[in-house]
Amino acid sequence: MASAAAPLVSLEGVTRRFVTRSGTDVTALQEVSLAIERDQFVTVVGPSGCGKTTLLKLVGGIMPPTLGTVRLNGEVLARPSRKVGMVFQRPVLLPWRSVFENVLFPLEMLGWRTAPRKDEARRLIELVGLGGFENALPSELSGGMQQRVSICRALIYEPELLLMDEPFGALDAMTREDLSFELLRIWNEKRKTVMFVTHSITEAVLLADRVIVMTARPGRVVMDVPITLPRPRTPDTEFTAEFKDFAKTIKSAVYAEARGC
Amino acid sequence: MASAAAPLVSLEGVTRRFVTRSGTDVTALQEVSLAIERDQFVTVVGPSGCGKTTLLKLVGGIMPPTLGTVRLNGEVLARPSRKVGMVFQRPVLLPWRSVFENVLFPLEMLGWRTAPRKDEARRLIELVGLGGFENALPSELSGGMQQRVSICRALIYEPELLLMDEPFGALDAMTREDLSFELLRIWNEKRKTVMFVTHSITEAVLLADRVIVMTARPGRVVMDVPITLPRPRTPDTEFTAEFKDFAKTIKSAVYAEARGC
Amino acid sequence: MAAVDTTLRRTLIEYGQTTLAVVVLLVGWEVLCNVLSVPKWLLPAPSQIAADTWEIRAVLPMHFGATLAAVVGGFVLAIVTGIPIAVLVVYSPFLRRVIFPFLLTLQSVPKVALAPLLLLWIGYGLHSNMIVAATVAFFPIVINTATGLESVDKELLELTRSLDASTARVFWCVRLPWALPYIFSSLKVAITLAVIGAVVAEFVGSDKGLGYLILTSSGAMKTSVMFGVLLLLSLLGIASFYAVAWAERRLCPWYLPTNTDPPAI
Amino acid sequence: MAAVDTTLRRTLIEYGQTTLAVVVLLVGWEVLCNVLSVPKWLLPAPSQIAADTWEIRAVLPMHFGATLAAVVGGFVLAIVTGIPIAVLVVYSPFLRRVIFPFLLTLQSVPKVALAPLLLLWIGYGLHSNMIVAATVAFFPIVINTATGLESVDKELLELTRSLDASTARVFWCVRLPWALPYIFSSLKVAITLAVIGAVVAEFVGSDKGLGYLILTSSGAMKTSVMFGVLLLLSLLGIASFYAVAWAERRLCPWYLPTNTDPPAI
Amino acid sequence: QEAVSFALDWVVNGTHAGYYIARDKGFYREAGLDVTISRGFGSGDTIKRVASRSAQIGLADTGAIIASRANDDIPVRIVAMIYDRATLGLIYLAESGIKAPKDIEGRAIGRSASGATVNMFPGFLKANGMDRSKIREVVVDGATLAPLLMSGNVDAVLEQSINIGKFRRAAAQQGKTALAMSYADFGLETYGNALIVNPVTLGEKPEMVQRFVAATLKGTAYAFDHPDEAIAAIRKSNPEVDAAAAMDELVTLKEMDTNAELRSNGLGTIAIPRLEKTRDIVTEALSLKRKVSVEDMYAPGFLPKTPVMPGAK
Ligand SMILES: Nc1ncnc2c1ncn2[C@@H]1O[C@H](COP(=O)(O)OP(=O)(O)OP(=O)(O)O)[C@@H](O)[C@H]1O
Ligand SMILES: Nc1ncnc2c1ncn2[C@@H]1O[C@H](COP(=O)(O)OP(=O)(O)OP(=O)(O)O)[C@@H](O)[C@H]1O
Ligand SMILES: [Mg+2]
Ligand SMILES: [Mg+2]
Repeated sequence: MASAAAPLVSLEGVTRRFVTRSGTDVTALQEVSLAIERDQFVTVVGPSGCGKTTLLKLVGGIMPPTLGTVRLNGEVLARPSRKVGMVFQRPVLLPWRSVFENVLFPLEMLGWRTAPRKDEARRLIELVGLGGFENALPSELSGGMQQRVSICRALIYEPELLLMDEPFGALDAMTREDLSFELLRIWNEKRKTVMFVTHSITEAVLLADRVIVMTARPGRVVMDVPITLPRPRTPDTEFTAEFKDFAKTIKSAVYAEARGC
Repeated sequence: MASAAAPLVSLEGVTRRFVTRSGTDVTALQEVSLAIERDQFVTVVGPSGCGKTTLLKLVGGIMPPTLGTVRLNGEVLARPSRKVGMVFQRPVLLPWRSVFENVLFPLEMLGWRTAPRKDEARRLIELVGLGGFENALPSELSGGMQQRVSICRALIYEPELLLMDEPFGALDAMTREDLSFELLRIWNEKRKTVMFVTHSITEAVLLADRVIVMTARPGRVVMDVPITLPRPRTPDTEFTAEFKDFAKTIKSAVYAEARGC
Repeated sequence: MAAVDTTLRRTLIEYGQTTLAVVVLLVGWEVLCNVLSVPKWLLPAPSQIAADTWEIRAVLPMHFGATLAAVVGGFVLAIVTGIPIAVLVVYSPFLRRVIFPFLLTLQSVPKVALAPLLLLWIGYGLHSNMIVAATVAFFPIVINTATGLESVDKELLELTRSLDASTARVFWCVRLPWALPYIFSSLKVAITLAVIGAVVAEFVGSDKGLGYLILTSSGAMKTSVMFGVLLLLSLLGIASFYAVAWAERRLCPWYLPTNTDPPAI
Repeated sequence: MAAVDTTLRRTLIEYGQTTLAVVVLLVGWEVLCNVLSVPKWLLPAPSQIAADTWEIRAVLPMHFGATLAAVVGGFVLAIVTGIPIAVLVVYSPFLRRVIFPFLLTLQSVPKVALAPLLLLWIGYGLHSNMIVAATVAFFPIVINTATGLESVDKELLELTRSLDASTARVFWCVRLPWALPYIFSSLKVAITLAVIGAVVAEFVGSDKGLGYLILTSSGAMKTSVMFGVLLLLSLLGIASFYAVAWAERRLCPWYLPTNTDPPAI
Repeated sequence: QEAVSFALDWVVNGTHAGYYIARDKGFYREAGLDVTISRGFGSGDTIKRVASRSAQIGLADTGAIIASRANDDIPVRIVAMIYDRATLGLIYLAESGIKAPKDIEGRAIGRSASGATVNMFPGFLKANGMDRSKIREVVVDGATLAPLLMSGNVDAVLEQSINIGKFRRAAAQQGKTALAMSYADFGLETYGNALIVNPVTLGEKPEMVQRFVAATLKGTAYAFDHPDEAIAAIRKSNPEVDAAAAMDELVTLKEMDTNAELRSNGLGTIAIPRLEKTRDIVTEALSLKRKVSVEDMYAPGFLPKTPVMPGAK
């Protein structure tokens, strides 16, 4: 089934249900079919609790679908792939490791030597504005600082596919903007594929080749908008008329969906 | 010292330092002096890690200042006051309690009877869009849903002073907007004082009587802008020229501060 | 329906595996004893044990009941003393410094040596067996409960502090439930220690109970009966351990893994 | 400088309180014995104990050393068997079902009853005392380690899964450090149990060690010497407990409360 | 009926047949006594129970009594002797070739860490001119002595000869023969278990003690004559007692107590010179602090006026 022509990620009729302790069923995702091409930057927006995190975890292979199949490179995903990197919604850092050691953590998990990447780790920490905190423990950082550590952690091993779950959620507008463009630079330079969940419609449009809008529970894809804005994007892109059109379309879709539920 | 004329909250030359495990000192807040009048809606913005959370915890009385004094109603804060409610940056829910029980939790801690407030709890849960999830455990909720539970929890006992640390950080644009106006309504109706940390400059201006801009570490107040926009505010307020002026001023202050550090 | 079927099948398989393991061991033991013709007084074969133990079946229930009562009583006593001590130790650094050396003394002195003195002071009978069982069992409860009470999420405590909640309320609603995984972990250890404690007490000061039976049968060199009683004792241990595990599953499902095997530790 | 001074003063106060408590108890005991003229054979006074124990000072170091060796050896043995067993039990539901009944059997059978047989099979000497000490001490380690290994944050495990990390790496870098508060909690229990286990082994089959001394002195009706040895034993228990607590403080400061008293449990 | 609590030396066994038959046949009742028999936890513990009056009368080893009088001045007095000779000694297999004490040199023996048999061992060696350094000792729990001997790890064990029955049967299973060697036959002629009472009780209720001793001796004699009936009486209240083992123990006791001396003086009698000798042996073996005087350990005058003869036959 694997072929070079296959999309990098494809979901076919994927449904995911959860059984709660109280015994009721929650359908987080319902019959989602989706294909993501190599090198695409896809952003996902949708109301809180609509299944965005679930979607990312399914693609990351850390949670199996209840129905349907998830393919990576055309092959059914049986186990997580090392080519996929994930930024979780919560920082999930190891409390006993310093910032620096937390950033190097994935390398150890992959069984790679850490020495050659130490400079890169330091560079990333500097990049996200945590220079000087290399030796701090997670409990000594603010919420936004922890989140930045988890971003560095996903970037250190340069996965081909980056799954990012609201990575900039706890960051201030400026850091957020800086890191967004930094991410775009990395994506462009290293030719990666990115799936990016965000609640900011501006951010969604600004970064993406394609915005996926999801409905409230049970999560489905209601809109899939290719963003044809020219690249490279800059902070000024936001003020163009086309941008505003895209943003408006998506906003109305999100609002319609949410109000409808 | 207590007097009716005294501001509700006042900080006088407050400095807060942390000693890390590795032995270094981090100054989170440096010589912050600030007075907040009764019934004011104050928003706080500033770069990640600048001490916003620390500021709120100092006002909440759950952390003592290293230097300076914090006064509530003119009296030096020796212990937390029951008139203050806090929404933490993380949801901090009790994992063994259902959504409903988590919302009622503060009442139990205060030693109040829960029965008379049960309907109110249900109403609040409905209000934040969690109807149907009353019996779910926190681990069965998405990040944004957990955050909404923690908002209900702060509202249930109607504290006079609400300290909210990025309460809408993990919410989608629409839910966020809805809840913002809901909060304004409650504030207006019940005459409360609110200190609200956010990373969204739009949100900061839209909600506030006054926006406080903080510098990067060590946190200081660099700008204190009274927002003279007329009340009640609506979603359309955002599109007025005055609003844009305010937003611009604050944005430039935040950006200047951040870039400078 | 299918779900129920699967659950049932899974349960059967699980218990089947356990049973199979026990049966394999027993058969292997029997065969080994016969093949090597191990003398009966060194290691009797299971068949021998069963036959000889069967002969005293009339008195077994009485002895078993006595031990069971001491185990349950001692276990309960260990809980109602151990948890409050842990609370004192956690809330008062002063008490911690004062109490700990004594707790440690009580704990490191072997109960076999202490029990005769204890019995001389408090007398003989079920109550003293319970007390000895409790002394043996309570230390893990103190340590684990204290560790658990201290492991509470810092921000959760800050939340309660922001509400200016009383220490008692925070204890009951936050600290204690938070410590439950630690507490139950120690209760599983404590229940088996209570079994040991009860038997030790019966060794040194009782005229009934499984411990007394072990003593008399070993004294009369009835090794097979002694083994039979030891096996009965381990049955008691296993059953009470699983009873605690079951209680944990009922009382605090929230922290236990969901999708794994039900009869987890 | 001021900080150092304060720390020093605080430490002095803390140890002062502990010492004071012990002294108060000893003095109270002495006075009580004299005032009520409690017969020496029922409860000897501390002065009596000290005097009579002093007489055998020549042989004490040798016996103390023997017990210490058995305690340390047994403790180490309990760790190197207990933790791997916990790992097996956590990673393999099948092994859990098969191993647990046997573990529980081993645990619920009193070692005092089992030790004679064990010694008969494995021979007498330091090694067998260590093994008995380890059998007594290892169960809490198994239970707590298993609970700890299973309590790992679910999303942290998802993170490692997303990296397709090997089970071994996840174990060493995530699960084991995560379980450390549980493990150390059990080690504090285990070290005191190792003391008990070593003494029990010396009771049933040894010609040196503090356990042997207790038996001979009680056999020769020297109650005060027996008490002296029991006190020595509890000193050993206290010292080894605090050694473990100290190791915890050195090895994993991250989960221990910072601003509270240093000599926490 | 006067209530009397009586503490044995150890768990119930065949040597206790006399008390159970006395209770069962109503000898105690006839004497106006309602006797509660409770198991013991070793002689030392029984002595303390009697001393603290949690038991009124007890059964304990004479050596232990002397030691507790000398060391700690524990208040107890002997009123009647039950074991005319201490049963302390060795048990060995005939196949080992041991014939005399000297044969033990150069061999391994098993013993427990403490107890009367162990305490007296040095005295036994000395009396027979033996060298302890030539003997390899294996220290084990009392319960392990038999398996240790049978498994051939040692050639002899220090064990009371009263327990020979069990050893004999275990040895027979392997086609071997177990034999006993008593210290008493080789220079250490000491007394064994005795009935003890607290001197305060003696002062308050001398009558009761007298009646108890008389009824007890009567029961003992009856048990010697009717061993089956006596064992049945034990098993009535203590079904866990093994009949065969108990019979062995009772028979051994009977053999010990039916010697010429007791046949003429009656059961329970104490010869002062022998008591003194016992005291001397014990004092030396345990290196006691002082030599206890006879009146310090023995309260005469509580034996029945008409001696009870051991066995009618
Ligand atoms: N372990 C679970 N057990 C039960 N229900 C769950 C579980 N995990 C998620 N859910 C449910 O699945 C739905 C989708 O959750 P998900 O975390 O994917 O939402 P989300 O889109 O990421 O929301 P947010 O924007 O708030 O993070 C939610 O309604 C949630 O209640
Ligand atoms: N317990 C602690 N130990 C050491 N340093 C701390 C501790 N808590 C906070 N800090 C430091 O104090 C500074 C301010 O932290 P704070 O949480 O107040 O930031 P913040 O403004 O809320 O940031 P964010 O927007 O990321 O939440 C940070 O640099 C952080 O490293
Ligand atoms: Mg999510
Ligand atoms: Mg913050």
